[in-house]
Order: sequence, then C-alpha cells, then structure tokens
Amino acid sequence: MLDVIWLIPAFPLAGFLLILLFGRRLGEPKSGYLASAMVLASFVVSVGAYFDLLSMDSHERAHIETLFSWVPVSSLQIDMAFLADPLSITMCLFVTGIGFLIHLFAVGYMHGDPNFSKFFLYLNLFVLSMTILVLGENLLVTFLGWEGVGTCSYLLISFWHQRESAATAGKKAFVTNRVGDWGFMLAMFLGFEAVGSVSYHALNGAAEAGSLATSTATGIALLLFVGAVGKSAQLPLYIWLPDAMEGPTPVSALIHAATMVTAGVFLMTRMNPMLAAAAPEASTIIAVVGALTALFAATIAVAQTDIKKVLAYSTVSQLGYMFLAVGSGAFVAAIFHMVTHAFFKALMFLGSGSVIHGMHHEQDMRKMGALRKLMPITAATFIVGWLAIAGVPPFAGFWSKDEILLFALAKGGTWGPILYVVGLVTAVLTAFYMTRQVIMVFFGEAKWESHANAAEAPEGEDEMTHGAHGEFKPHESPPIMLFPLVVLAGLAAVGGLIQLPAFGFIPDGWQHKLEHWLEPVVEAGEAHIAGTSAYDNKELLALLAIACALIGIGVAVAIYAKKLVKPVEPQLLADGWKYDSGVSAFMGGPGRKAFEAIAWFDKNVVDGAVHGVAKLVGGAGGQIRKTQTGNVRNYAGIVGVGVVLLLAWFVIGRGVL
Amino acid sequence: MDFVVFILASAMVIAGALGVVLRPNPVHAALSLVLTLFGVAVHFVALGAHFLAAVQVIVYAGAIVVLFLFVIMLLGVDKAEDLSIEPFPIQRPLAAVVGAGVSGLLVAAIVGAKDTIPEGTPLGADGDQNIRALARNLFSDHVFAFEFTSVLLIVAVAGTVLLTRKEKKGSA
Amino acid sequence: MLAQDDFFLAPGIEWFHLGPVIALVSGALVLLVVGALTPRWPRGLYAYVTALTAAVAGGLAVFNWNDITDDGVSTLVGGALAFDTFAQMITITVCAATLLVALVTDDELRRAGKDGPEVYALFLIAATGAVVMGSANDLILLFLGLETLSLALYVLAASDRERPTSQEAGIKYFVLGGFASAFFLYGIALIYGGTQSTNIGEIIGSFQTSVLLDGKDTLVLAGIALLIVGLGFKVAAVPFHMWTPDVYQGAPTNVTAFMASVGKAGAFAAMLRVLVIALPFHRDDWRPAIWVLAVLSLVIGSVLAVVQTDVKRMLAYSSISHAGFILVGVEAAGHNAGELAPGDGMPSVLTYLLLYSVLTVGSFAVVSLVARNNGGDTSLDAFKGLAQRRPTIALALTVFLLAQAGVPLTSGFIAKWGVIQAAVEEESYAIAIIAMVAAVVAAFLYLRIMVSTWLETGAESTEREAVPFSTGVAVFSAAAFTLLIGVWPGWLLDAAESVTTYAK
Amino acid sequence: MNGEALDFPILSMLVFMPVAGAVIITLLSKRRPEYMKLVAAVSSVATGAMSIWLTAEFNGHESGFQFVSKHSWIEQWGISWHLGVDGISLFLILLTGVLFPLAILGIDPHNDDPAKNKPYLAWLLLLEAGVMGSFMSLDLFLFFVFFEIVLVPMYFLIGGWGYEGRVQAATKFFLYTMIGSAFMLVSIMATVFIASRNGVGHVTFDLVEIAEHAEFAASTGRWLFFGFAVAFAVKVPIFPLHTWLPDAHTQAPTAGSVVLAGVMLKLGTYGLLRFGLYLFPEASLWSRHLWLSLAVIGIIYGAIAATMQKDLKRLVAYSSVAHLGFIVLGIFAVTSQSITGAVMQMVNHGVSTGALFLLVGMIYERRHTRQIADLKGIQSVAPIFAAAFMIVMLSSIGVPGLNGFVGEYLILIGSFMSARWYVVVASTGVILAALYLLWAYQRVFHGEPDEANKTFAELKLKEAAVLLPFIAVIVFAGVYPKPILERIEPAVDALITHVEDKTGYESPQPAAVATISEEGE
Amino acid sequence: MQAVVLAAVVPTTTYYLVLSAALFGIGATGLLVRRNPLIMFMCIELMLNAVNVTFVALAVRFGNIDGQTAVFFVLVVAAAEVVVGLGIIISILRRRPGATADDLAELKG
Repeated sequence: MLDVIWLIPAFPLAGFLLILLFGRRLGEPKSGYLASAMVLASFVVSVGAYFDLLSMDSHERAHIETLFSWVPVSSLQIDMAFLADPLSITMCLFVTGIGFLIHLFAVGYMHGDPNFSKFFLYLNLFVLSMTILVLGENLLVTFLGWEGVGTCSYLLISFWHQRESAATAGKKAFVTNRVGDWGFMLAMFLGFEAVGSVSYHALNGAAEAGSLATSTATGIALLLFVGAVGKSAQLPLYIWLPDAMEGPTPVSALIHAATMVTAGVFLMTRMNPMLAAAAPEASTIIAVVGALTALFAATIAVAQTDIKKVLAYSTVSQLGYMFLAVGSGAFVAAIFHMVTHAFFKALMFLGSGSVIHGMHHEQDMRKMGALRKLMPITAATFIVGWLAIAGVPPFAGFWSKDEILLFALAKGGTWGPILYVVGLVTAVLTAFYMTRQVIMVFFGEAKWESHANAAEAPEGEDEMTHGAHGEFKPHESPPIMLFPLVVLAGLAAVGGLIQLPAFGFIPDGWQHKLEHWLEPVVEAGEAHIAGTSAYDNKELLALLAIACALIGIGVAVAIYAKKLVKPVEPQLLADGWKYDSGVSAFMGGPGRKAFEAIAWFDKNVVDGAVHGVAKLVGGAGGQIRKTQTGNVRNYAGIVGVGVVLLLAWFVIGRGVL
Repeated sequence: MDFVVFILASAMVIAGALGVVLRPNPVHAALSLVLTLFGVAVHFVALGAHFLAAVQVIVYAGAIVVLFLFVIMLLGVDKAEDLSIEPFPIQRPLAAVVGAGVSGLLVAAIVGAKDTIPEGTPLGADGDQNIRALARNLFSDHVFAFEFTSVLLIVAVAGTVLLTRKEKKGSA
Repeated sequence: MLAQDDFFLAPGIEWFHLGPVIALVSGALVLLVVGALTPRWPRGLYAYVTALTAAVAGGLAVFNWNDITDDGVSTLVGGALAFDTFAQMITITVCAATLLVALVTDDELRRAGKDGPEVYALFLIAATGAVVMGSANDLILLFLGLETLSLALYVLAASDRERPTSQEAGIKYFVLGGFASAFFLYGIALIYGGTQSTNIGEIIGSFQTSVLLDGKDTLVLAGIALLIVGLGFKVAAVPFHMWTPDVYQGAPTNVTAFMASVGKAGAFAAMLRVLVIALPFHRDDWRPAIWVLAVLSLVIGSVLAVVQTDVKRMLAYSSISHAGFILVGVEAAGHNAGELAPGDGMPSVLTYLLLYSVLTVGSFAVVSLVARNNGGDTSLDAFKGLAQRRPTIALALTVFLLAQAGVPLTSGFIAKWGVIQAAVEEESYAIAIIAMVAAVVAAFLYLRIMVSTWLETGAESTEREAVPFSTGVAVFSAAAFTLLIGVWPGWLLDAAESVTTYAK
Repeated sequence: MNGEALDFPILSMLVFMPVAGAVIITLLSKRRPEYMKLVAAVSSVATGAMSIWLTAEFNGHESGFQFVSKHSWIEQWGISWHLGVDGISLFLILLTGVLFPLAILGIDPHNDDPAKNKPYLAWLLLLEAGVMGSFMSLDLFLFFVFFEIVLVPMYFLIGGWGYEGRVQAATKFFLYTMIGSAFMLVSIMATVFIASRNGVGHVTFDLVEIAEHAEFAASTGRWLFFGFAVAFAVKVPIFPLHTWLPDAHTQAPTAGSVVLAGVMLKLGTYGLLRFGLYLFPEASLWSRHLWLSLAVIGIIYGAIAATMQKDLKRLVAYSSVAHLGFIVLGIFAVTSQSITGAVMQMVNHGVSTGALFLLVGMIYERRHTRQIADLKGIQSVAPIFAAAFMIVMLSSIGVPGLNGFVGEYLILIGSFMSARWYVVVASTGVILAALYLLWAYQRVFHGEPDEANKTFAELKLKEAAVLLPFIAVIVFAGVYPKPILERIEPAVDALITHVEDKTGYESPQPAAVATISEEGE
Repeated sequence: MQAVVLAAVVPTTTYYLVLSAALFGIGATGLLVRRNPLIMFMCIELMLNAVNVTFVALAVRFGNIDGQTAVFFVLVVAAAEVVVGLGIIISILRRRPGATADDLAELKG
C-alpha cells in the first residue's frame, strides 16, 4: 500500500476534477456523495498504509514515494515526493477519516444550496491539499499543501460571498495566513542555504547530526513557527479564525477546527529535531505564545454569544495548548491533543451546525435553549464533545490535555510552572465556557419561541433556508448529518485510548500507543521527562486537572443553570480584548493612510517628476521662444552677441591667454 | 605725409560711417556712405592699389550708391527716421556691446599679431604694374572664381526679374 | 620681378572634371534663355529639365568619383577647386536634393500660376553654389559659392509674392545673411593676414612651414572665429540660427525644402572644408567652439521645436537640432583632422547630410501637399485626418518623421548612429549623450505631427489632398530611399568611408 | 553553438514571417477585412508553430547558443545579422510566438469599423517581429534596432486603439523608453570601440565576441553598464522609472496590454541578463546592491500602489511593477536558482499578467468601465468567468501549484543565499500581492450584483478558447516546471560560470549540498 | 614739432587693420540700430568695405596680389547683393510703403 501512497491525494484530486467537469450535471446530492466517496477511498488507502507501516520494523517506518522531479535547479533539487511515516499516516488517517464524516454531514447541511457541487469541489480540493500537506516529503511539498488549504479556506469562507462579511473574512484569512507563509518561506530559504535541501530528511538529519549552527536551527525553527502561528491562528495572527466562521459550518468543522489549523502543530512536530537543535529559547517562545494564546482565547470565548464564535475561540485556545505542548517538547502530546481535539471539536462544530440547521440558520445562543428535547441526538453527541473538551475523564480531551500540562510543568525553569498555571487556568476557563454554551443551547428555557418570528434569515441566505417560516420549530437534522455526529461522539469518548499515559492503573499494553507509533519521528516521549518532579507526581497533577475541569463546570452551572450568580460577561471580552477591532482600525486608519500616502507619492512625486521634466522643457521652450521676437534687429543682436563670445573665446581664450 | 593722408582718409571713412549710422534721413545716410567709400578709395590709392581704387569709386560710389538713392526715390522712403525712439530698450546697449566688442576684440587680435604678420616684397606702387599683377592673378589662380562671378550675376539678374516682374496670375 | 611679369601661365582647365558645375550652369542658362525666348514653352517641362540637369550633374559626379578612385585627388583650374571624392559626395547630395525639390516644385508653382523658369534656374544656380562650396579649394571661391547659394535663396525665399510672410522671410534672411557674410569675409581676410593666402592648400602649407615662436597667431584665431560665425549662420547653429524658423516658415514650402537640404549640405561642406581640411592645425582651438554650438543647437532646437504649433516651423527647429547633430560629427572629425587616419567624423557628416537632405525634402513635400489643400495652412490642425484622406501619403510622412526621430530601420537612424559613433570613437561621450537626449525631446514633436496625422480626425469638409504625379514620385522615392538605407546602408557607408580629401 | 541541427533558418523566419504578414496586410484592400484577419492569423499562427517547433528541437543540454544564424550586414561597422537562442531566450521566444496569435485572433480591438483594423493587425505583427528579434539578437546593433523598433508599433497601437487618454500615454511611453535607449546607444558604441581596443582587436558588435574577449577596466565597464542599465531599467520598469507603465497599460487596447505585459516588459529584464550581467559582469556585481534595493522597493512599492488603485487595469499594471521587481532581484542575486527563477518568472508573468489583462479587457468590453467601484457581484452572474479570473489571480499571487509560485520561489530561495536581507523584505511582497488582488477580487466579484452588473455576460466560447491556453500553462508550469527549468538551467549556469571567470566572484552554494546529495541516494 | 613727427610717421599695416576693425564695428552697430532696411544694407556695405581695407592693406604688406584680387570679387559680390537686396526691398515696400525692419515681425516665436 505504501507504493501507492499517492492515491491518498489522488482520490480527492479525481473527485475535484470530476466535479469540475461534471459537477453541474451531477448536481445535488450526487456530487456530494462522489466527493465523500473519494475521501473515503483516501481513508481506506491510509488505513492500508497504516497497517503496512505497522508491519515494518519501527525504525524503517518511513517510505518515500517520489512521483517526479518538481523544481530541479542545480543544487536545489525538489521532488514531488510523499513521505509515508507514522506521523504523516496518522495525520492522513484523521484528515481523511474526519474529512469523510464531514463530507457526509455537508451533504445534508448544504442541501438546497445553488452552489452545492461547487462546495464539494472545494472540499475535495481541500482534502487534496491537506493530504499533500501532511504527506509532503519536503518543506516545499508541504508548502504546496499549506497554501492549497489556505486557498481552499479562502474559497470556502467566502463561499457565501454575497454576504459582505463572508467575502471580507475570506480575504482576511488568506492575507493573514500569508503573513505566516512569509515565515515559512524564509525558513525554507534558510534551510536550503544551510543544508542544500528542503527535504525533511536532510534538514532534520542535519539538525540531528549537529551540523547546523544553533543560530541557523533557531532561525529555521522560529520562522517555521511564524508560519505555524499564521496557519494555526496563534497570537498575534489568530484574528482571522473567528471571522472564518462566516463559512458554512462543515467548513468550520473540517478546516477551522479539525485539520487545517492544526497544520502548524504538525509542521512543528515534523521538524522537531530542528527545534531540538535550536536554542532553548525557541521552544520557550513557542510554549509561551501557545500558553498565552490558550488563555487569551479562552477569556474571549467566555463572553461570546454566537454559537460558532465560542467554538472558534475555543479552537484557538486549544491550538494554543498544542503549541504549549510543542514548546514543552511534548510532541506526542501535541499530536495526541490534535487528534482528540479533531474528534471533539469537529463533533461540536458539526453539532453546532446541526443546531444552526435546525434553528433555520440562527447562530445566536441567546435565542436558543432547551434544544435537547427537540434535537436529542445532536444534544447527546454535543454533550460528549463538551465533556471531552472540558477535560473530564475518561473522555479523550482529558488525556491529551493532561499530558500537555504535565510536560509544561516538566519543562521546569522559570517558565515551566508559569506555563503550567496558565494551562490550568485555561482549563478552568475552557470547562466554564463550554458548559455555558451547552447550557445556553441545550438546557434552560427555550428562548427561540419568543424570537421565532423576529428571526430573520441573514442577508443573502434566503435561498438556503428551508422549510416554511410560518411555524418555526427547531428540528432534528436528517440522518446523514447525525451519522457523523454519532461516530465522532464515539471517537471523542474513547479517543484517549490511543495514548493513555503511564498511570499505574492503566494496563501496560494500552499505554503510550501513539508514542510508540510515532517514535521514529518523535523520539521525545514521556520517558524524556522521566525523573522530573512533575513526572513523579503526575497522578497528582492529573487529579488537579480534573479538579480544574470540575470547578469550571461547576461555576458555569451555578451561573447559567442555577442562576446563582448574575453572569459577568464584560464587553471587553466579548470584543476579544478589542484586539481584532484594533488591528482593523489600524489597517483601515493609519495603515490605509500610509498606503494612500504612497499612492499619492507615486502620482505626485514620482510621476510628478516626470511630468515636471516635460513641463520644464515646455516652460523653457516657452521662455526661450520669447527671444524669437520676429524682429530682425533683435536677431542680428543675438548673432552679434554670439560673434562677440566666439571672438572672445578665440582671441582671448585661445590667443592672448 | 603718408600719415597725414592716412589720417584724413580715415577721418573721411569714420565720419562717413558714423553718418550712415546716425543720419536719420536715408538720403543723407547714402551720401555719408559715399564719403566712406571715397575715403576707402583714398586709402587704396595710398596703398598703391590703383585699380581697386578706381573700381571702388566707379562701382561703389558710382553704381551702388546711386542705386540706393534711386530706390529711395523710387519708393519715396526718404522719410527721416526718428532715432530717438527705440522700441526695444535692450537693442541699443546690445548694439554698443556688439560694436565695441567686435571692434575691440578684432583690434586686440590685430595688435596681438602685429609682430607676427610677415612682410613680403612690397608691390610696385606703379598703377600699371598693379593692374598687370591683378590681371595675371585673376586669370591664372582665380580664373575659375572670375568666371564664377558670372553665375553670381545671373542670380542677381534672374532674382530681380523674379522678384519684381509684374505677373499676371495664371499666365506664363 | 619684371621678368615674372611677362610670364603668364594659363591654368589648365579640366573640362570633364568640371562637368557637374558646367552641367548645372548650362541647365540654368537653358531654362532662362529658352524660357525667355519661347513663351509657349511647355511649362511642365521646366521641372523635368531641372531634374534632368541635376541628374546629369550627379551622374557626372559619379564619373568623377571613379576617376578619383583611379587616379587620386588633385586640384582643378589652377588650384581653385579640389578634385576629391568629398566634393563629389557633396555634389551628389546636392544634385539629389535638387532633383527631388524640382519634382516637388513643379506642381506647386503651376498651381499658384507663377511658373517662370527663373525659380528653376535659381535652384540650379544655388545648387551650383553649393557644389562650389563643397569643392572650393580657395576661400574666396568658397565665399563666392556661398554668396551664390545665399543670394539665390534670398530671392527664392521672397519669391512668393502672394504672401507677405514670404517677403518678410526674404528680407530677414537677406539682412542677416549679409551680416553674417560680412563676418565670414572678414574671417577670410584675417586668415589671409595670417597665412598670406586664401588658397586652402597654401594655407595648410603655411601652417606647416611657419613655426610660431612666441605667442599665438591671434589674427588667424580671430579669423577662425569669424569663419565659424559665417558658417554657423549658414548651417543654422545656435546662436546664429535666429533666421531659420522665420525663414523656413515664411518661404514657399518647396524653397524651404531646398534650403534645408541643399543649403545645409553646402554649408556643412564649406564648414568641413574650412575647419577640418584647411585648419587642422587649429583643431584644438575650434573644436570647443563647435562643441558648444553643437550642444546649444541640439538643446535649443529640440526644446523650441516642442512648443511650436506650425509644422513648418517645427521642422525648422528640428533642422536646427539636426544641425546640432551634424556638428557633433564635425566635432568628432576635429579630433584627428589633418591626420592620415581621419576617423569617422567626416564620413558620418557626409552620410548624415545626404540622408537628411532626402528626408527633409520628403517631409516638406508632404507639408506642401497638405498646405495646398488647406489654403496654405501648415499648422498641426491641417494635418488632422490626413491618414484617413491619404493613407499612403500619411505613411510616407510617418516614415520621414520616424527617420528624423532616429527610429531604427530608417535612414535617419543610420545617420544618427554614424554621427554618434564617430563622437564616441573619439570619446566625446558627453556630447553624444546630450545629442541623444535632445533627440528624444525632439522626438516629441515628430510624435505630435504623427498624432495629428493618424490619431485625430480632421474636419468632415476637408477634401482629399491632390497628389500630383511628380510630387508623388518625389515623396515615394524619398520614402523608399529612407527605408532602403535603413535596412541596407552598407554601400552608402562604404562610399562615405572611402571619401578622400584634397589637403595639401 | 550548433547551428547544424537545422538547415532551415528558423530564427530569421521567426522575424520575417510576421513582417511578411504585416506587409501583405498593408497591401490588401480595405474592403476585405476578413482577408486581413486571415493573413494575420496565418502568419502569426505559423510563427507560433515555428516557435513551438523551435522549442521542441532545442537541445536542452547545450548551454551555448543554438540555431545560430549569422550573416554580415553592415560590414563597415562590424555589424552582422546574428541570431541565436539559448535557454534564457528560448521560452521568451515561445511565449512571444504563442501570445501573439492569441492576442491577434482572440481579441478584437474595440472598434466598430473592421476596415480600420487593417493597420491594427499590421502593427501587431510588426510588434511581434520586433520582439522576436530582440530576444534572438546576438549583435548589439541588431538588438538595439529591434529594441527600438518595437516602440513604433506599440505607440500606434496605444495611440490608435487605446482609451480616452491614449495619446498622452503613448507619447509618454515612447519618449520615456527612448530616453533610456539614448543612453544605451552611446553605451553600445563605446562598448564596441573600447572592446576593440581591449581584447577584441577589431570593431565588431558581436555580443558573444565582446563578452568573451573584451577586458574592460572597472570604471569603464561601470559607465558602459550604466548606459545599458538605464534603458533596461526604464523598460522593466524599475522604480522610480515606472510611471509610464500604468498609463500605457491602462490606455492600451487589450491586445496591447497583453503584449506589453506579456513580452515587452521582458525586454528590459532580458536585457539586464544578456547585456548587463553577461556583458559587464564586474559592473553588474559592483552595482548589485543598488539593483537589489530598487528591486525590493519596487516589489513593496508597486504592491502598495496597486492596492490603492481605483482602476482595474492600473492595478494590474502596478502589480507588474512588483512582479518585475522579483525578476530583477533574481537577476542581480546571481545564483543559479535565482536567475533560473527570474527567467522562468519572465515567462510566468507574461502568462498570468497577460491573462489578467485579457480578463480585464473582457470586463471592459461588457461594462465599458474599468473602475473597480462600478463593478460588483460578478461572480454571482458569471461564475465561470469569475473562476477563470480566480485561477489567473491565484497564479499572480503566487500560490504553489500554479506557475507564478515556481518562479518566485526560485528567485527568492536563490537570492536568499546572496542577498539575504533583501529577500526577507521582498518576501513580504507575497503578503501584499494577496492583499491587493484579493481585495480587488472581492470588490469586483463578490457581493450582490447591482443593476448594472446583473446582466454581466458569462464567458463566451471564443473567450474561453483564448483563455484556456493561458490557464493550461499556468497549471502545467506550476505542477511540472521541470521541462522548462531544465532547458533554462544550462544557459544560466554557463552565464554564472562566465561571470565567475570574469570577476572572480563566487556564486554562493548551499553549505552542505555535497553531503546531502550523497545521503539522498 | 608735431607736424614733423606726424610727417615722419609711416602708417603701418596695423593702422589700416585697426581702422578696418573700427569701420567694421560701426557697420555692425549700425545694422543693429537702424530700422530702415535700406540703411541696414548700407551698414552691410560698410562692413564689406572694412574687409576690403584689410585685404588691400595685407596684400600690400605681403607683396601678394591675392588680397587685391579678393577685393575685386568682394566688389562683385557687393554689387550682386545690393541688386538682390534692393529687389527684395522693392517688392516689399511696394506692398507696404514705408515699412521698417521693425514692422516686419509677423513670423516669430
């Protein structure tokens, strides 16, 4: 199966091309099924590859499949090649797996959309790009996928482009991502200069062999991190992700929660030897940025009212966790969290999609409530997701989050404890705002009744609303949408199994499955931190984490369900600390002014100089022509002056002197 | 004696020249020109260029100035020019600069070269000899130029015809 | 002394070698005499007789050229004329231009109803003057040639008595021309004072033998200055150019064409004779002066051309700019004047003169066609819509204008290239760059004319220009020549490069 | 040089075929416009076919000039008709050969009277001949002739078939470019003479001979180079000499814009390579920081200026300034990758910007406006049109997988080794590129179409047929650039070796390239 | 005393040349100052005569007749010039009686 690893991207590509050519003819829902089938096929290939790898000796678990020479210019030889190793196959598995589920979901969700097949066109293109991203044998192939997913993200966010906000959000996502890409590209350049190649093999090999200067390695690592910050929506570039919720909900689930946004984490993990070779400060920076983002986004999520915005900020926050892991050297934990997060966050996004679908495209949580009765399956699955993200054992989220916190503390030094505390606080907040959301949506009183008639479909969306408006009643979604929810809920519940920590009470064979699997790629497993006080007290830490989760849940229940305390939702938090609006204001204000100034400069100074010269010539001509008075005596006078000057030059200049 | 002649003739020349420039009436100017031309002729005689002196008087004074006067009369442009008016304020200073500059620089050149001008065997002062020499020179070295002057005269003839012939429109 | 008096050596007269001059004068005489005697003389033939005469004269010059290549250079008629290929080249240029002008004039005059033979005779005589200027080996003869040319041009400029501007042009040209001639003559006198001769061969000999012990010969220097004044006036170099725009504009268009071609060719020929051939020992003295004149002409000619609205006047200023270009070549020729390896300066000037003559006659021919159609209007407006009315003529005009702008694959480019190359070869980079930049400024004016011609539409009522046969032939052959040389200049360059001068 | 491969004088034919077409069109009667179109089609398609054939016959392993055709032209001045192709010029010729038939056949000048299009077609063909010649000339004189002559057809195309401000724009274009050429002309001559005295031994305008044998003193070479460089800098155009470009682009008819952006701007960058780096290696290296700085300024400045444009064509024009900045950056970084990338980017820019102009032209045809503010929501009414625009735009932004990226990437990665900090700044250009293009796209295509745009017609079959080759190249060159790169590279390597031999400069190599390639096996 | 000295002085060539230069300058000035075209011509004649004086003086000094020959030609030229010039003036003044040089300024700029 490894020889045909290229089939993983090839199936979505085929889907893309088929829909491109026949999409309109296929129409709804056939094109959706076609797309889903293609992704499923990819998933099957991935599974096959997984088993192939599994059958190999752990240190030979890397297979490079070169398709063709892509960019060969003398010393720069870049192949279009795919690397099948535990990391990439892990990624492929969950990308295609979750991707398939979301495709299915979308078939239901996008029902009735006039651009139905186009949506799946984009989705398949996205899966294609994403699989290229993760399978890439070198940075450039990854970058191809990296930009490809960015483009798809742009296309999908602005899918409902008639809405100004959607169009703007798409553009914002792309441009912000490009800021990160700048770093990514520079990292490649630096890597090529230092190593003569951009393949992971060569770069990581050089890093491991210690043949890279620390400064170079640090540079590469941090520049890649800049790229990751952009793609994975970390501070300060996270601003595009909340806006990206303008896209259809399956898109949010697939791209802006499960897969694309984790690409940064994947990249850092892929390059982990480079990070190891870099100065320790690099890791610290990553960890700090991750932790700060986690906390920052969590605080914002607390005050959001849009069902998807909460999830979006939550995603940012969880991604921060992953970077905290990366920065702490917990690459396995990062991947682990990535996978579990993919499960539960995709689940919740789809759940929210189901809610939105059922609520006739109403996203304001304040207009929901008590939906569990009307949408029982959605509610049940959502609650699983909630428990998972809140960190309640034994749901998946608990295990991964716990491991990250463990590593953060084990990092030691000045930063270790601080990061750990930040992580804990974030965990409390996470539990709090997720509980808040669940309560607001599924419990409490049904506020949607009073808003039923006022609930107008947002502008430009009327063609997508279905059912009669007259009798407004939220309804459960069709089976095709529920099926993915159920599957994901299952995964979210038991996903932790893939990497249970080495707690005493867990059987040996179950422990560290992911770690062992990923070992050829990521050698720094839990054994790495063995001996630190954190490691020794990890059961204690786990209890602390559980406590935090419960505190968060408890407080939220107290406030929103029991109404013991009046909710405090500062506007500042709802506004995201005014950061986004500040950036926008800057861009629209001084930034735009500066651009305009340059345009003005171009028109008036640079071009003005050109026209000035023309004017000067014309003006000089106008002046000089005044000597041409038409009077013959004047002419003679000028001739005479010429004579005198010439004579003077000859007689005095050349003669007498 | 030579010097006295020189002074007198030069005075004629300069006076005449100034007359041309300064006399408002064109007739007076033309007559002043005659004075100059005679002065030049006197110089020619003093220098032994008898033939040229004769030609100077005959052609210049006799023909050219007469022609001038004839035209003045023919056209009736003997109206005196008001020299106190100069429509272009810069013109007179300019003229002064040009006149003084040209003369001055030429004089400077002449003075600067006065010792380098070679002196050859003086030509005979005899008028006959002068004419002979001139003729010999004219018909040997300058015979082509001499013949070519006829072409120049054709221009004068044909040109005048072209300019002054009364022409009926559309006819040959 | 007395013995010598009786000794008279009649100079030999090489009749055949004088052929071009004789042919031209004879043609003029035939026209005048026969024209005067036979009032029924078919008028249309004047132009063709003139053209034929010019062609014959040019052909004779080609014969002469062959003789010179075979037998070497010499002098004619007792050292009065130089018999060298330089002179023949100028003769050919002058004859070619005269031929074209005659063809253009034909219809121009007939239409105006004044077609005496005098105009043609004057053309031929003026051409004779120019030929003599180009071949003169004696400053006095050169002066006579210059006066012949000038006087004929004065008359021709004033010859359109219908238009006051023509007469104004005539008198301005005359007054200033006389003024400049006086300077020129004084220059000859001063040179004579320094060298005891007016014969170029003897002048050179005098400089070769006399070694100035102390100081400089200020007489000669002042003489050179004044000669440059006279020549500068004739070639229309700034600041002696003042007459040019007025006269070019005022004179009848065919005469303007003649002035710009034959007049300029003769004047530059004289300049080369005087400066490069006769005064190589003072090349370091006169070169800077020429440099300044060249730059001034280039800059002022181009800049002033840009602000004009009358096409004739534009072309007048452009001719000043062209004069600047040619002066660049003269300057280049000055670097090694008098040496055995004379460099590219002289050939480049000769090439430029020939090519520019054809170009400018072609341009003015088109101008005359347009002007006639518009009641004598030569403003830019008159050219509007020409492309719609007469695409072929417009195309020819475009060729001429592009060539004047120095666009490749036209003769103008070859001309400019040659001159600049000569300058660069002598490392006169500054002047080369100034010339090229000035050419760009000047290009603006050619573009303006093209814009009017092609891109603007004229009044509906404007009739199509009538294109008489002879003018059409002239325009067409000039355009063909322009393009031909642009693509295949080798033979002309060969000829120019092989130009020899009599310099003893 | 192996000219033996083909007896057929293909290079000369590439020049003369369009000329012949132009001449025939000129001679044809005005009343039969369809014949003119036919002749134009035949001659341009034949030229295109020959250029494709040339590409096919081209020996990709050869670094020297191929298909050389050399005939003495103006012997007196040492000038010959000397044409040749190497990897650097090959694809520019191909691009020219292919772009012109598309422009001629696919784009009608917005002119109701077909008879008036007679000169239009003739000028286009002449333009093609000029551009072809420029890319193939191996003689300084010949190159100058072609380089200059292209101004004339372009002038008339802009002036005659352009938009409201056409005359001024055409004049500006003509004079601006001519000023640059003025310096080059003097430089060419000086080069020839100085070379003849220093190493060459005789007066010749032959590029190869001069480049190989001439030894210029450093200061001399710099002056000479300066003369050339000014001309090319205007043509490219390099900041701050770029202001003719937006005007010319905006006012030119669509075909003119396509050709201008597609191939004519490349004359400048091509010239910098062929007549800058090759002819004056020392001076080029000496002045490289100036070039690199200007290139980087151009990238950022062009992008910013583009962002603020209100006219769609002007926007694309300014984007050209930015894109060409990348190419200049690549040229003067002097590494194998950067120059190869620069050459490839010349082609890429020609394709994608050409296509952009084509699309903008189609918008204008439909809406008679180029103002962004007048356009809205076109994607809703013309999705295929929007998709085509999107692909071309993404290529222009430099999204990997499309052609624009490969060139840009090679330029940047190559330049990074020799001009690190320039690249750091230049790379931000990719952010800005996304900004201005996406913003424009959003304003034009997104949203609800208003009344005026409701009737925006979908892509027509003919238009699609014209666009398809562009898009095919965009995708192909992005996915599989190897056939292009491997033909370019030998020539570039030879050029770099030449530079190294002449100056002692060492083109930077990645540090561990040797060891890695061993490991890689 | 004075007279003796004067009589003893022989006017050298330089004297003539200086005189000529002065005459030439006066002629040039006159051309710039006078408005009557006829008088402008006369000024040109003055300049030509100045040249003649130079030629003759130099010819005598050199013992070289060329200078005198030159004067002969100048006379012819002057004559021809006057004829042509007067022809032009007549044709103008016929049309515009009394016109001065300043009045003929239609062509300019």
